[in-house]
Amino acid sequence: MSMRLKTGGRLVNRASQVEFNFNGKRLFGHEGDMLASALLANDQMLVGRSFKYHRPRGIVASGAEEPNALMNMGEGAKFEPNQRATTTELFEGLSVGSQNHWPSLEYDIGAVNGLFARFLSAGFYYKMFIHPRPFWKHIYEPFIRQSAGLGKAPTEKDADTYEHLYAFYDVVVIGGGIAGLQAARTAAASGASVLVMEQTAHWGGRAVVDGGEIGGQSTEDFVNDSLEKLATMDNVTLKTRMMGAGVYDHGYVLGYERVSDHAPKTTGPRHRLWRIRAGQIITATGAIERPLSFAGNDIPGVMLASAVRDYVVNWGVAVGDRTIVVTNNDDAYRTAITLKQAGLDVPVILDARANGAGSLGDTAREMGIRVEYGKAIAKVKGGKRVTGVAICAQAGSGGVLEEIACDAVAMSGGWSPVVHLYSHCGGKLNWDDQAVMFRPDLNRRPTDQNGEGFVTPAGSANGELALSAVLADATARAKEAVKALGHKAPSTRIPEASEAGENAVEPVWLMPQGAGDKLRMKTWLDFQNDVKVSDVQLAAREGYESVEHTKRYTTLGMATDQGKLSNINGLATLADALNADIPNVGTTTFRPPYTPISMGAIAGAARDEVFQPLRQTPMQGWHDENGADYEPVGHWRRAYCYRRGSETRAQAVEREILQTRKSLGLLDASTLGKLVVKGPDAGKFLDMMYTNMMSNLAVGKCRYGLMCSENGFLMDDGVVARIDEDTWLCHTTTGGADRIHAHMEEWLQTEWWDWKVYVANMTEQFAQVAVVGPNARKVLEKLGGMDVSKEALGFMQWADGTLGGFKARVYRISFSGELSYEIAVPANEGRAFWDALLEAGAEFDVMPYGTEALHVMRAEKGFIMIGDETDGTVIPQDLNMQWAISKKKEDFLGKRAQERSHMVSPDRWKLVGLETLDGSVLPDGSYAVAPGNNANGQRNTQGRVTSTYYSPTLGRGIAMGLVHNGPDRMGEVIEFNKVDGSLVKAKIVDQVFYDAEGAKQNV
Amino acid sequence: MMQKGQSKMSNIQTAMNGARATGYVDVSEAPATGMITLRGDLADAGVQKAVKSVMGAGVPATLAVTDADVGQILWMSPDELMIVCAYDQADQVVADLIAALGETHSMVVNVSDARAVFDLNGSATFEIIAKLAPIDMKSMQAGTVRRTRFAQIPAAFWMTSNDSARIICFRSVAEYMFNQLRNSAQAGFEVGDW
Amino acid sequence: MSQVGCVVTHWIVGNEQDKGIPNAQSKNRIRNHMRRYSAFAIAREGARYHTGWERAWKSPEPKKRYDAIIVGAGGHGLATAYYLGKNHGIKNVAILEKGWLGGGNTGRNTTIIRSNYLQDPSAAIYEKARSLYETMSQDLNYNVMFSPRGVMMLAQTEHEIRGYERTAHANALQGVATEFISPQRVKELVPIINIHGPRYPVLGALWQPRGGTARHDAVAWGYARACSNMGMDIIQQCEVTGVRRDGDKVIGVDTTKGPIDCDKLGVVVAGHSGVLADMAGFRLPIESVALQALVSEPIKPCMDVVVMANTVHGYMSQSDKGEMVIGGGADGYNNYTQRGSFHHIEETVRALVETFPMISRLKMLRQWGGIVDMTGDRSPIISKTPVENMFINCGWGTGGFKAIPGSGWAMAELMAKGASPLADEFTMWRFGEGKFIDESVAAGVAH
Amino acid sequence: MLLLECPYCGAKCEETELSPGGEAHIKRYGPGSSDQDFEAYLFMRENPKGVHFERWRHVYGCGKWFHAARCTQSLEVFGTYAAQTFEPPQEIKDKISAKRPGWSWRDFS
Repeated sequence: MSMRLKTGGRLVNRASQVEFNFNGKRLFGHEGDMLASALLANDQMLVGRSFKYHRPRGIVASGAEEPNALMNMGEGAKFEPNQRATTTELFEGLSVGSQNHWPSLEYDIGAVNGLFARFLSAGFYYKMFIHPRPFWKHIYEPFIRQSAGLGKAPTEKDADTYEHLYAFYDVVVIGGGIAGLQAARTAAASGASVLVMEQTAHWGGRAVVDGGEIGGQSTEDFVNDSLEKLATMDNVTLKTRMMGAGVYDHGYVLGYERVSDHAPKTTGPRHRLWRIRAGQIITATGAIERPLSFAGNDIPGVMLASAVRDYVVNWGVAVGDRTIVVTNNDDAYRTAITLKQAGLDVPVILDARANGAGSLGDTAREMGIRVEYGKAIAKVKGGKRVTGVAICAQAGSGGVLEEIACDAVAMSGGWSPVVHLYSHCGGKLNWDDQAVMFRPDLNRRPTDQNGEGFVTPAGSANGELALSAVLADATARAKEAVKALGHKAPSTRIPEASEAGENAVEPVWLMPQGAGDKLRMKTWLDFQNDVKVSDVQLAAREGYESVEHTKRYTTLGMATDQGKLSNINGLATLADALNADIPNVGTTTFRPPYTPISMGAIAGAARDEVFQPLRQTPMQGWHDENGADYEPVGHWRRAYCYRRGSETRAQAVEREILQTRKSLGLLDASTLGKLVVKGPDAGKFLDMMYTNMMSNLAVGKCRYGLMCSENGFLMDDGVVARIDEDTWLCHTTTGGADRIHAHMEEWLQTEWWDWKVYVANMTEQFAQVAVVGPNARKVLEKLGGMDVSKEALGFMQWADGTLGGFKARVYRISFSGELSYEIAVPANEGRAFWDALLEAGAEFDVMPYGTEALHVMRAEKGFIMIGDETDGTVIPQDLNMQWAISKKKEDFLGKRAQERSHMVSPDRWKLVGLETLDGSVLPDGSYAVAPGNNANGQRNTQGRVTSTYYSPTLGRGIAMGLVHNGPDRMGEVIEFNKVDGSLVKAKIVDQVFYDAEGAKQNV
Repeated sequence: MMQKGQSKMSNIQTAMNGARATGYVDVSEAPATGMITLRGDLADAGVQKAVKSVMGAGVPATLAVTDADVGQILWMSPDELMIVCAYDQADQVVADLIAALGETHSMVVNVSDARAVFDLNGSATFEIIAKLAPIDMKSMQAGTVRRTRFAQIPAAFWMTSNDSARIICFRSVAEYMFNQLRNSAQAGFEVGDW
Repeated sequence: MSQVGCVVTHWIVGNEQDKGIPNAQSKNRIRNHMRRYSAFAIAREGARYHTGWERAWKSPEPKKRYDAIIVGAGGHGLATAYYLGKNHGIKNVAILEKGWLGGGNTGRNTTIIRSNYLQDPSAAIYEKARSLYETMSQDLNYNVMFSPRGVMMLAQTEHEIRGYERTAHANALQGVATEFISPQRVKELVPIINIHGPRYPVLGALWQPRGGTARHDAVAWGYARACSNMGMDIIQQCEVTGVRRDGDKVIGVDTTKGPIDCDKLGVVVAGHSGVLADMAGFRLPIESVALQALVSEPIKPCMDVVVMANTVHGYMSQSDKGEMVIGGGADGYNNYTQRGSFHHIEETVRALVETFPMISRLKMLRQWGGIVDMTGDRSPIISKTPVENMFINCGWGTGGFKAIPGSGWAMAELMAKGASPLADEFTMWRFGEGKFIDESVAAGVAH
Repeated sequence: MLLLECPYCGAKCEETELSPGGEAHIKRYGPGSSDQDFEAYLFMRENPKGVHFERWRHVYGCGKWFHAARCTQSLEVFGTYAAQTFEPPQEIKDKISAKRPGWSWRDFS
């Protein structure tokens, strides 16, 4: 059984007691515990169920590579699935539950899958459930989905907050083990700014557990000494609980700081995502131990040898009383020695190598540990925990030589450098036959914006496993990095290290070497996704030979650990099955993040009120207070209408329209774009921008203009005013202000850069109000200050002056067909001006109106709306707006495009008005049907509705639409479709439904 | 460009009404501030002379802020300056600049109302900006102006001292800017040593 | 490589024996040779440790000449070959692949299948594709796990409502079953959604109940197996290095495995289309950019449909494994790295956290990129080319996976007959004529 | 996440401060041009796998358009330069030649 030892545990405070909860059980640990160590201390060997067969799963590792110990953690708005017990620090009140089982962890119905395991091989789903067809969607798939999925889905909105930080460093060192610290010391000595990040809460990495001496000090003292020195340097930043999540192009690194996961009650963000720009990145990310492939290697109690050691040394926890060590390298002997020193029993070390270990082997034997060379595990015995091991010769097919009872197995299949971050941006690897690992090829590192390598692995991450080699490599790599940045490499001395002499690792990809079908079907590669040696072999046999094919066919390495333990073993198994070399099989692509990072951290602070910028006009406060029913328009939010009491939207819109047409309406038009275009060439420039002529517009006058893209399509419209000899003011649509400003700058800067024109976006300098209706002039005269009479300010003219003491620019333009003034005042005075208008307009029952009333009134008047009558495929000619296309101009944007064959086709649909015969409102987006079907069996069409409204003014439905030869078919009745399949008859009419003579506006 | 005339101060309302928030850095909206955009070739002698004559200080170097007799001059682009001055001075400065520039191809407009201005005060001012803008704040010097992105909106800022900064953004997004700054500066959200 | 080599030798011998055998018999022989996938077969193989499964597709060396060569063994290329054989009896076909089959965008997308397109030509080809997906598992005897769970596109502005109502009306005439549904119905179908978002409340959705997802790799593998079983040669690790012409007519290709002759050449290489066109001496209106996607860690089923939120730019579905599959944005610059810029991931996740607040506490497991080929109107090209007997199928941009069977069907018909009603509007000459197929109906935001 | 130096203000810009603008050095064809020239002007693109010349705008900064010489395969940036020019500066072409001997892009090499 696993338990807390009487002594030991360098990270735990034995004087403390921390209560936590696992599957409803009250358990206790210490400060400094990880959830995993605390569970083991409470003899909780079984911690979850696997993905496919629901096999019992125990803790395998002690760090980020853990595939099994995933928990549902917390509750409600703080619930989180798939929390890794090995990277979760214990805190008071922590509450977790194990995953993927029903009804309970101990008795899981899903484990029935295991009985059929021999049928559920790789590719099973592709070959099964094909017939009958509806069964997949309704029966098979729901069942498969229900049994997959691991953790529970959160149900509530996240109660925590997150934020981002931009940081810039010359050198970013990822990993706070001795390689990272030594690299940081070296780099910092050059004067470069250095960030060192460590994903755990503790510095030192493996070395402090593994021992050895550096410069006469213990590794722990060396680490502390290094930290002290680094802490005194101004150019060094040290961060724990921060993981290098991803390396992206041009030196971009994501640092995932888990600020308060370990102390969830503190104020502040839960996670902070650092977006770092680094000159050079040193990945001192260490190495991960590989499991060995033998039958029963997934039974709880079988663990990585290094993890077994970590639990003893760091947390004073023993995984078992009797631990058998099985290995193909010397490092695992350290585990045996550690266990023995802790007073635990190690019945045997099974070393698959014929020649065994170096000096560590001698030490082990001197301590009385039995050591067997050339031996292997034939099979681990046990169900929910290990009960014993059957031993065989590695060279054979698994004939059992001996069975030994034990409650834990510590396995080591060698070490794989953590090359993920090095590889994210394309760093290449070489297979090292001697070291039996993929290691970075320093000649093919990822390259940056200068074409130079910018990610450098150091220490174990670079394939150097021995203490002295790690320190030498870290020093050398850091010197190279600072030199690449133009710093002088410091003369950092490489500290001398002493370590045990080790014999070489030997490749052992299957144990025993000649294991038959039966054993291979019980030999796991991917513990979480239940991929076995036999699955990879089957994939190869079926032609899924590419490593990507095998991965996807078997799901090897696709679990939440992304193959940290399984990938190399899987590759080797595939290579063996294909009779190919490992390097020829290659690796799958390493993708960010290194371990999963929260969506909350990625989104950062952007939620609720700061999800996106919300643009507000100076009058927004009034809208808020007066029942505005908003609609989003770009990042603005405009009042669709102002509802009073229990009014519906439609009733409010009707009231607003009728009162405006009868007396007086007000519209907050501040969102309309206002671009000032000035310079000696401004007229020439605007003649290119607009389809109309703008250079000949008289000072003091306004003209409606159309803008097309170079592709010929309408992109914006608005009223242009000539301010003075070389200045024009161009109004754009609400969405157009920034877009058209950018459009103008683009042409000025990149095509006509010798033209003397400046453009300024003055949109937000002014609050703009449309004062609309028969009493519009009266209310302005009441405010007083300038002459707004027909004679002084005719239709399509503008003037500067003051109104009610506000300095104002007044445009006599109309989008409603009524007498109308648009008045611009400085934005800071916008609210006061709006209030003044309301006060002066009270006697006329002034009616603020929203965008829908605006839309209906313009449609009654037959005016087009960009985005309704246009959709990016419509040209001015389609809208019968030839009058707005200058014939005199040789060129304007879109002119050449409009000469193309399809643009001049007589078959284009053209704008008309539409009236249903029964007065109803045509459906939005309806199409006019034509006889017959096309070659693809689709109903032929001859037009479509572009705008359709109920007109309160006319008391009936009105619409505009594009119809084939429409203007030539006035009076004809055509049919429009409804989604229910029925048709509505509508007559083609003139698009101007209201005051065609313009009597209302020209007063 | 608009007719000159004095506004009633009671009518003037900045975007955030002078909102303030106190966290580990203080955030406040500045009172109405004069801001003028000048477009013109900054390398042109005529432009340089006009600026000097009206402002009492020359065209700043690239990305620089200079103090002038009537306020500050901010480099915005090779053909754009922003002049920051008292709110009620802006129309006069615009008129003076237009007069001084004469026939030189240029544009001068009063944009005081189109912008919102925020001040940050506190030793961690740089950190608040680093949470929002992709700028190397550790090497940001007083006297340098940057136009950049604050979260999802454009803005310009400069360090007014080692412990304070001034930020200008569009008026319509003032509340978004204020909320972002306030959230970033909440007590408990300190990054710590970095 | 002895195990593989053995199979290859066996197949080549078999192929030579084909000579002179009438077509029908040969077909029978191949049919008989093919071991069908079924529950029975699984049971039989399970009993003998799965030692009897054959290769899903063969791995031959190229012949000297084929009636047709398809360049590109992605979904679209394999589907083209499959329908050349199945619909038009053209089975002397090679499919050349410079990497591994299905290794491009077929295996990198978010697997959404829908046909609720606005324009007639798009609706026709995507609906053809969707209907072929319905029966694909049975047609190919390979479970591609087509799951018609329904696809909804959220309307979050008034403008979007009008756009989707227009699409619904168009779909009604195109024979595509869609409807515009209420916010309440959205909430019923997607309990985890927040329809009352303060910024962009859900105002409704365009709902296509027979849209869904499929297992992307399986589509490529299923077609590959079926093509191989028809006697076609899928030649992987074979890069085309030149297009050989006799005057204006194509006569073959040069490859890293030597020259190969053909009567007809179909180029179906997505992001690399420009490179192939360049070899043949013409240009394409194509730009290649990186498009990104990501998945969360797997969780128990919580969302049974596909949701696309275009106003905030994000879409999400849940895979059968339980991962939330999320589509991200495309870079605006030319890129061949299969890596995109991180800010697109951030923008997408931000949008989805707002729409589905519960995903904030899920974790991103993996992000990746694919190179997509974008045309001037963002619609594909399925077309003859300036080179006689050379055909091109490309420009699927961000929407290729859903089109695979329809695209293959149309391309095969075009190659076999010289015209296809499904393909005719997608010619590469439409840009010069100004005859665009533009699905982005929103030119600008309304006043 | 690209990092490009704006040639106008000298700022090293994060990609999110910029907006990409497609291929550079495209000649405009207006009224009177042939169908083929006009089609090529609007739609035909080099789209190379390798050295490319492209447009960017420092949209969150000084607002200026500039050009970048960049490899689409390695994302190496050979240089940025002002947009008001018909071809890349010799200095940048030389730099590319040193790193990618034999390169060509449209008429440039």
